[in-house]
Amino acid sequence: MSGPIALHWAPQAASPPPPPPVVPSWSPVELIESIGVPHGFAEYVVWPAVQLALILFVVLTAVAYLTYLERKVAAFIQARLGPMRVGPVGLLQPLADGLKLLSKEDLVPAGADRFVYLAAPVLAVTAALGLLVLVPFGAAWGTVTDINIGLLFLLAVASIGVLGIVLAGWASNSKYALLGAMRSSAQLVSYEVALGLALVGPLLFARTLSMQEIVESQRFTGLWWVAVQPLAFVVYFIGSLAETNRAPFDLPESESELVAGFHVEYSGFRWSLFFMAEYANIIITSAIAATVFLGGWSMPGLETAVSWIAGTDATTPLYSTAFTLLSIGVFAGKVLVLVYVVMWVRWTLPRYRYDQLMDLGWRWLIPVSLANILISAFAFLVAMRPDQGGLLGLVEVTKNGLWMGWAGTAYFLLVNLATFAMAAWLLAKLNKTAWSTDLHALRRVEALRRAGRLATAEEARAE
Amino acid sequence: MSERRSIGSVLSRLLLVDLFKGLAVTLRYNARALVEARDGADPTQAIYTAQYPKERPLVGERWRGAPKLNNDPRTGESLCIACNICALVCPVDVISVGQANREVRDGEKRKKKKVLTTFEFDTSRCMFCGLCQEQCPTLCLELTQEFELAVESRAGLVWDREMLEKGIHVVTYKK
Amino acid sequence: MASDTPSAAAHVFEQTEMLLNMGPQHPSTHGVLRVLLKLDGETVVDLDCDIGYLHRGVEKICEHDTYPMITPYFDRLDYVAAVNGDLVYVEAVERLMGVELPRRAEYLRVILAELQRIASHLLWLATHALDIGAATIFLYAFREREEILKIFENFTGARLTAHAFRIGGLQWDANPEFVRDVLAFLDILPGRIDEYETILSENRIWLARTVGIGVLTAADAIDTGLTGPVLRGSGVAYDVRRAAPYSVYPEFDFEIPTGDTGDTYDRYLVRMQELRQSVRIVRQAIEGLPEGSVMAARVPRVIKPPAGEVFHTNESPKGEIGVYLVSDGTNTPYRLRVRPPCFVNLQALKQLAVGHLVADVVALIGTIDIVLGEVDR
Amino acid sequence: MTKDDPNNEASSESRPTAKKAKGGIDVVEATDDRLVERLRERFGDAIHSAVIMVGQRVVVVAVDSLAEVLTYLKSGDELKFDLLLDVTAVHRPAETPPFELVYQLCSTSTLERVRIKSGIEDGASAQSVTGIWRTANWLERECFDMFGIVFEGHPDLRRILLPEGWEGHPLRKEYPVEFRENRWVADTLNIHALPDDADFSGKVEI
Repeated sequence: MSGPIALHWAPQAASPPPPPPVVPSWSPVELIESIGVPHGFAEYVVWPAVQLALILFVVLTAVAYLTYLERKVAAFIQARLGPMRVGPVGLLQPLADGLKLLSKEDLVPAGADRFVYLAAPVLAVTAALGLLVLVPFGAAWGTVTDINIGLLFLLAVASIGVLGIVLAGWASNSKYALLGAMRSSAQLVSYEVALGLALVGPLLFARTLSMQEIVESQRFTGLWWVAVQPLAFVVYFIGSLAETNRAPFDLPESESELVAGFHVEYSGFRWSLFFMAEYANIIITSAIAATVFLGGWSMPGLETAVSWIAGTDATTPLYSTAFTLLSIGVFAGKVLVLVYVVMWVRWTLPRYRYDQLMDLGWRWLIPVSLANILISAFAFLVAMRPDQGGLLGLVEVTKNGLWMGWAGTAYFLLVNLATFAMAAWLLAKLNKTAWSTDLHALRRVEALRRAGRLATAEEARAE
Repeated sequence: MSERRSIGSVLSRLLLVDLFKGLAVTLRYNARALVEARDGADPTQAIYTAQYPKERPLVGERWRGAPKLNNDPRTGESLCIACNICALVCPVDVISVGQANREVRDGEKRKKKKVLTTFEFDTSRCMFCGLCQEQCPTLCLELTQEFELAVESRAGLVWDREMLEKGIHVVTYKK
Repeated sequence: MASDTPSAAAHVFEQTEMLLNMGPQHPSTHGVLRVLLKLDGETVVDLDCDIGYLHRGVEKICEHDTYPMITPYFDRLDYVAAVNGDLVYVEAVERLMGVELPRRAEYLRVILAELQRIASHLLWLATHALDIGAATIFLYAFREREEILKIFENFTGARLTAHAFRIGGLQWDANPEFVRDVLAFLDILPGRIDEYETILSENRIWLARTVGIGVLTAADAIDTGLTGPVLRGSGVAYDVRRAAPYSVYPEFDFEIPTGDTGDTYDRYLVRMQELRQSVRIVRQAIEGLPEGSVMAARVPRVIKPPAGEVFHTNESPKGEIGVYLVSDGTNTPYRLRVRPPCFVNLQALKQLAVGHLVADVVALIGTIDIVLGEVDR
Repeated sequence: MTKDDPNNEASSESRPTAKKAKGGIDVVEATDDRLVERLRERFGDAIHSAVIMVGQRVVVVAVDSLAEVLTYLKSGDELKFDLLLDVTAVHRPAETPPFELVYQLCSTSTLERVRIKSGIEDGASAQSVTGIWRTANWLERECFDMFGIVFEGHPDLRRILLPEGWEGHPLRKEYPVEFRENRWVADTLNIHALPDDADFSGKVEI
């Protein structure tokens, strides 16, 4: 291919990109300053503290109510009613559970490494809650902080959580807990790779690591990255199930084999810390998915809705407040949908075995996400404007984000199909034995293999 | 290993069709649970729960539950003739019948008759097989439809004659 | 790692195997079974079953109880299939006494026994699926089982330990709503079995967990004395209902499903098919249910079978349950031996599990379908 | 009626018409039974008796040749009793020999069944059949546990239902039905008998 042909194929290149979307400028920092707090102090100490307190309160309540939601979802799926006794339709159940857990005895098994045993749940829950700082809950002042390596930081801190699990399993001095910890360390390490690689795809389009800017980039392009990176989304979702130890990957705590896995010896409040960490992790992985793939707090029609409430002047406190609160609502809605899917999957599917889980991670998810990066990057390069280093000129990189017209959108949707086909081909090549769709053939092979092994064992016994 | 794969089977495997089929079943239950009526223990409804103890289940007529010694409804005297068959037939020996020969007046005549003095029934070991009730010649010993037999102490599980004739008090809840 | 001066650390690293004690209190051993696993990593190298935690000495007790008093004990052998336990005992005594049953009694017995088989298989499916992690199937199957228990409750007066049969027939005729209830249940069940199969049969995770796990060849299975669905999963069409027919089973039309590779998935398929076959039998029995008495005409009040012995077997949901009854002509048996299918089938666990992972042990205990009440007696 | 269906127990042509004794059960000599003839031919006097009782074939064999007979039944020409259903014993302290071993065999191909019995002295040991049928392993262990009959050649003969170190064998007639091994329970499980004035009310005093 050569330049002139590409230029000929560039109908969008001539049209100028639209102006960046409106973001309200007022922030409650001004309110704090108006009562006499110095500017720097208000912006970097008082207001973040208020935000953190609010977020902790809201998220911890949400975690408590997620347990309620989980029990209700499970019940409705299983033809039951779920909690019904404490409060109307059981709404006070989380409170009752919390009180019960607080009043239970805090057991330390004999032979446990006392300090590590006591510290492990704290570590797990701290790692989970520490991530909340970076989650872009909403527009404008709905976010605590926004650093330029936000996503990287999130992934880095999230992997500390596994330490809590490993230490808990080791320090319990119990074989079941040890097996659970072993499984979980292997599982989390392998799935983090797939998880990180899956996030690279959308980053090609977002062109930034800052969480807030990822949202803005989707707003600017008018497209959620799930549309151009569906494969990465699927890989991310599966990986996040494994990262949060949720079924069908809940091996570290598989109750039917390892009873409760790494936290089998814990009781009372320390046990509930693990529980809290698990649910906080679900919220955070869902939040990352919502931010990176589903447009974060942005939503078509959000600005229109705000203008109905607060007019069109973006500088007023009312506009800013309405915008922020609505965007938080949108974000919460998206996270809730993802959390529901997580629960729905948990209560439907059986559990993978340890080796099969590793298989899935290393032989399916990681190759797919690598292929996805490769193909996406190539397609992206081809589609860029010639003066920016590409060929077709279907997308233009502006300082506010990526601009592509209908042709660019259509092009990337087509690329998805190509990616899918190529990934399928790759997987077929990689997983010849595990690939089989012919169940009967597979079973015959297994039976023969087993029979061969048994025959040799018989001979050994005879001798 | 050469095996035939059709495009359809490959696609259905890649698109996780098998998993989505199962997920569809559970999603349907979840959706139905939100809209359908919940009468309790109706197998055709999405929610099967009966809210015991607020909804008291109706046990079958033949239910073998708490034991009871019936009195003659006309005279108010015990129907038990102290024949001891129930105690003999019990596989786990939970029944002990106390009896005495007493003189009773039947009109003008006086005669000796075996009467019941004490009756002990150990519900802690009873396995509710119903053999005692089957063998009772006077329909005196009966296993009723009462099924809430929990008490606060072990001693309370051994029922004496008075308890057996009176029956136990059951707390009923409202929905 | 062996060296001339072994240090403590070297000793630690030489140990590559770990002993893991599974049970007697463990969610997936289906009762008080204790399995001692020797693991290399997570692979099972050796395995030993420790049973007897629920041993009650039923055989000894039976030697001191009169014949009617023994029936409730048979409820409590395989307590999730109490009716099948009752059936084999009363049939053994009747066979020794030469009692002929009225046809209505035989039909009602078959209906109850097959409903119990459905209930037992549903419970198996529920717990087996739960072991492999599919928690929802557990409650679905329990919901259907509950309907059967309600039918039992109305018919016999108890849900689980039904004490359904008496020597010479049944205590009660069917309650008036019995036929209606059973038919209503039969209408629901096939659709529900389809639902279970939609969730499980093609599910890739289910397949990954069951296909090729615990393969038993037909010869191996017979050699280990397995009976019931475990044997049929290996491809041997041996079903006591056909092999040594009892009651009125020859009058019904049903098939014996068999597997071909003898893995956990085959045993799953066999049991799912058996559910459907049992539905067929119950439907035929309900449609052909004769009128008449439910108690044989000449059953003595005191049951004293003539001196002699009999070995009578039935197809219980778990396998071939047998009663070896030695009578000396008195009102208590001289010796009563139960041939427990679970006890014999459990023996195969070591054969099945060695070489697999810990997670598979759980699936394999589930696939054998044991009830510790019967294993330990 | 299918109760005594000849197809499953003994083939119908080999079953002579039974004389029904008053109050008893039909026990007839298995005179023209194909299987019994074959066994008699091969083992001669080792086959003590062979009867058909309630339609079931019962063959009593000398204990010395028990293992040979069973091996023959499992793998001998045409017979193929490949399924060992049960191994158990009966204790008759008044008789000699006091114990009777009982093997229930079945053939999955011909569906024929036979019961092999053999008297055995107290303290004598029988040949283990674990080499013939693997299923005999646990069944013989249970027999040992309950009766104290020792099976020679068993790979792992120890108690199976009762704990190691239990005294006595419960299914022997001299073992009482109501018997509490309090000493064993106290020593091993650390559960001690309650005093006579123990409080069973379940109330906790503070």
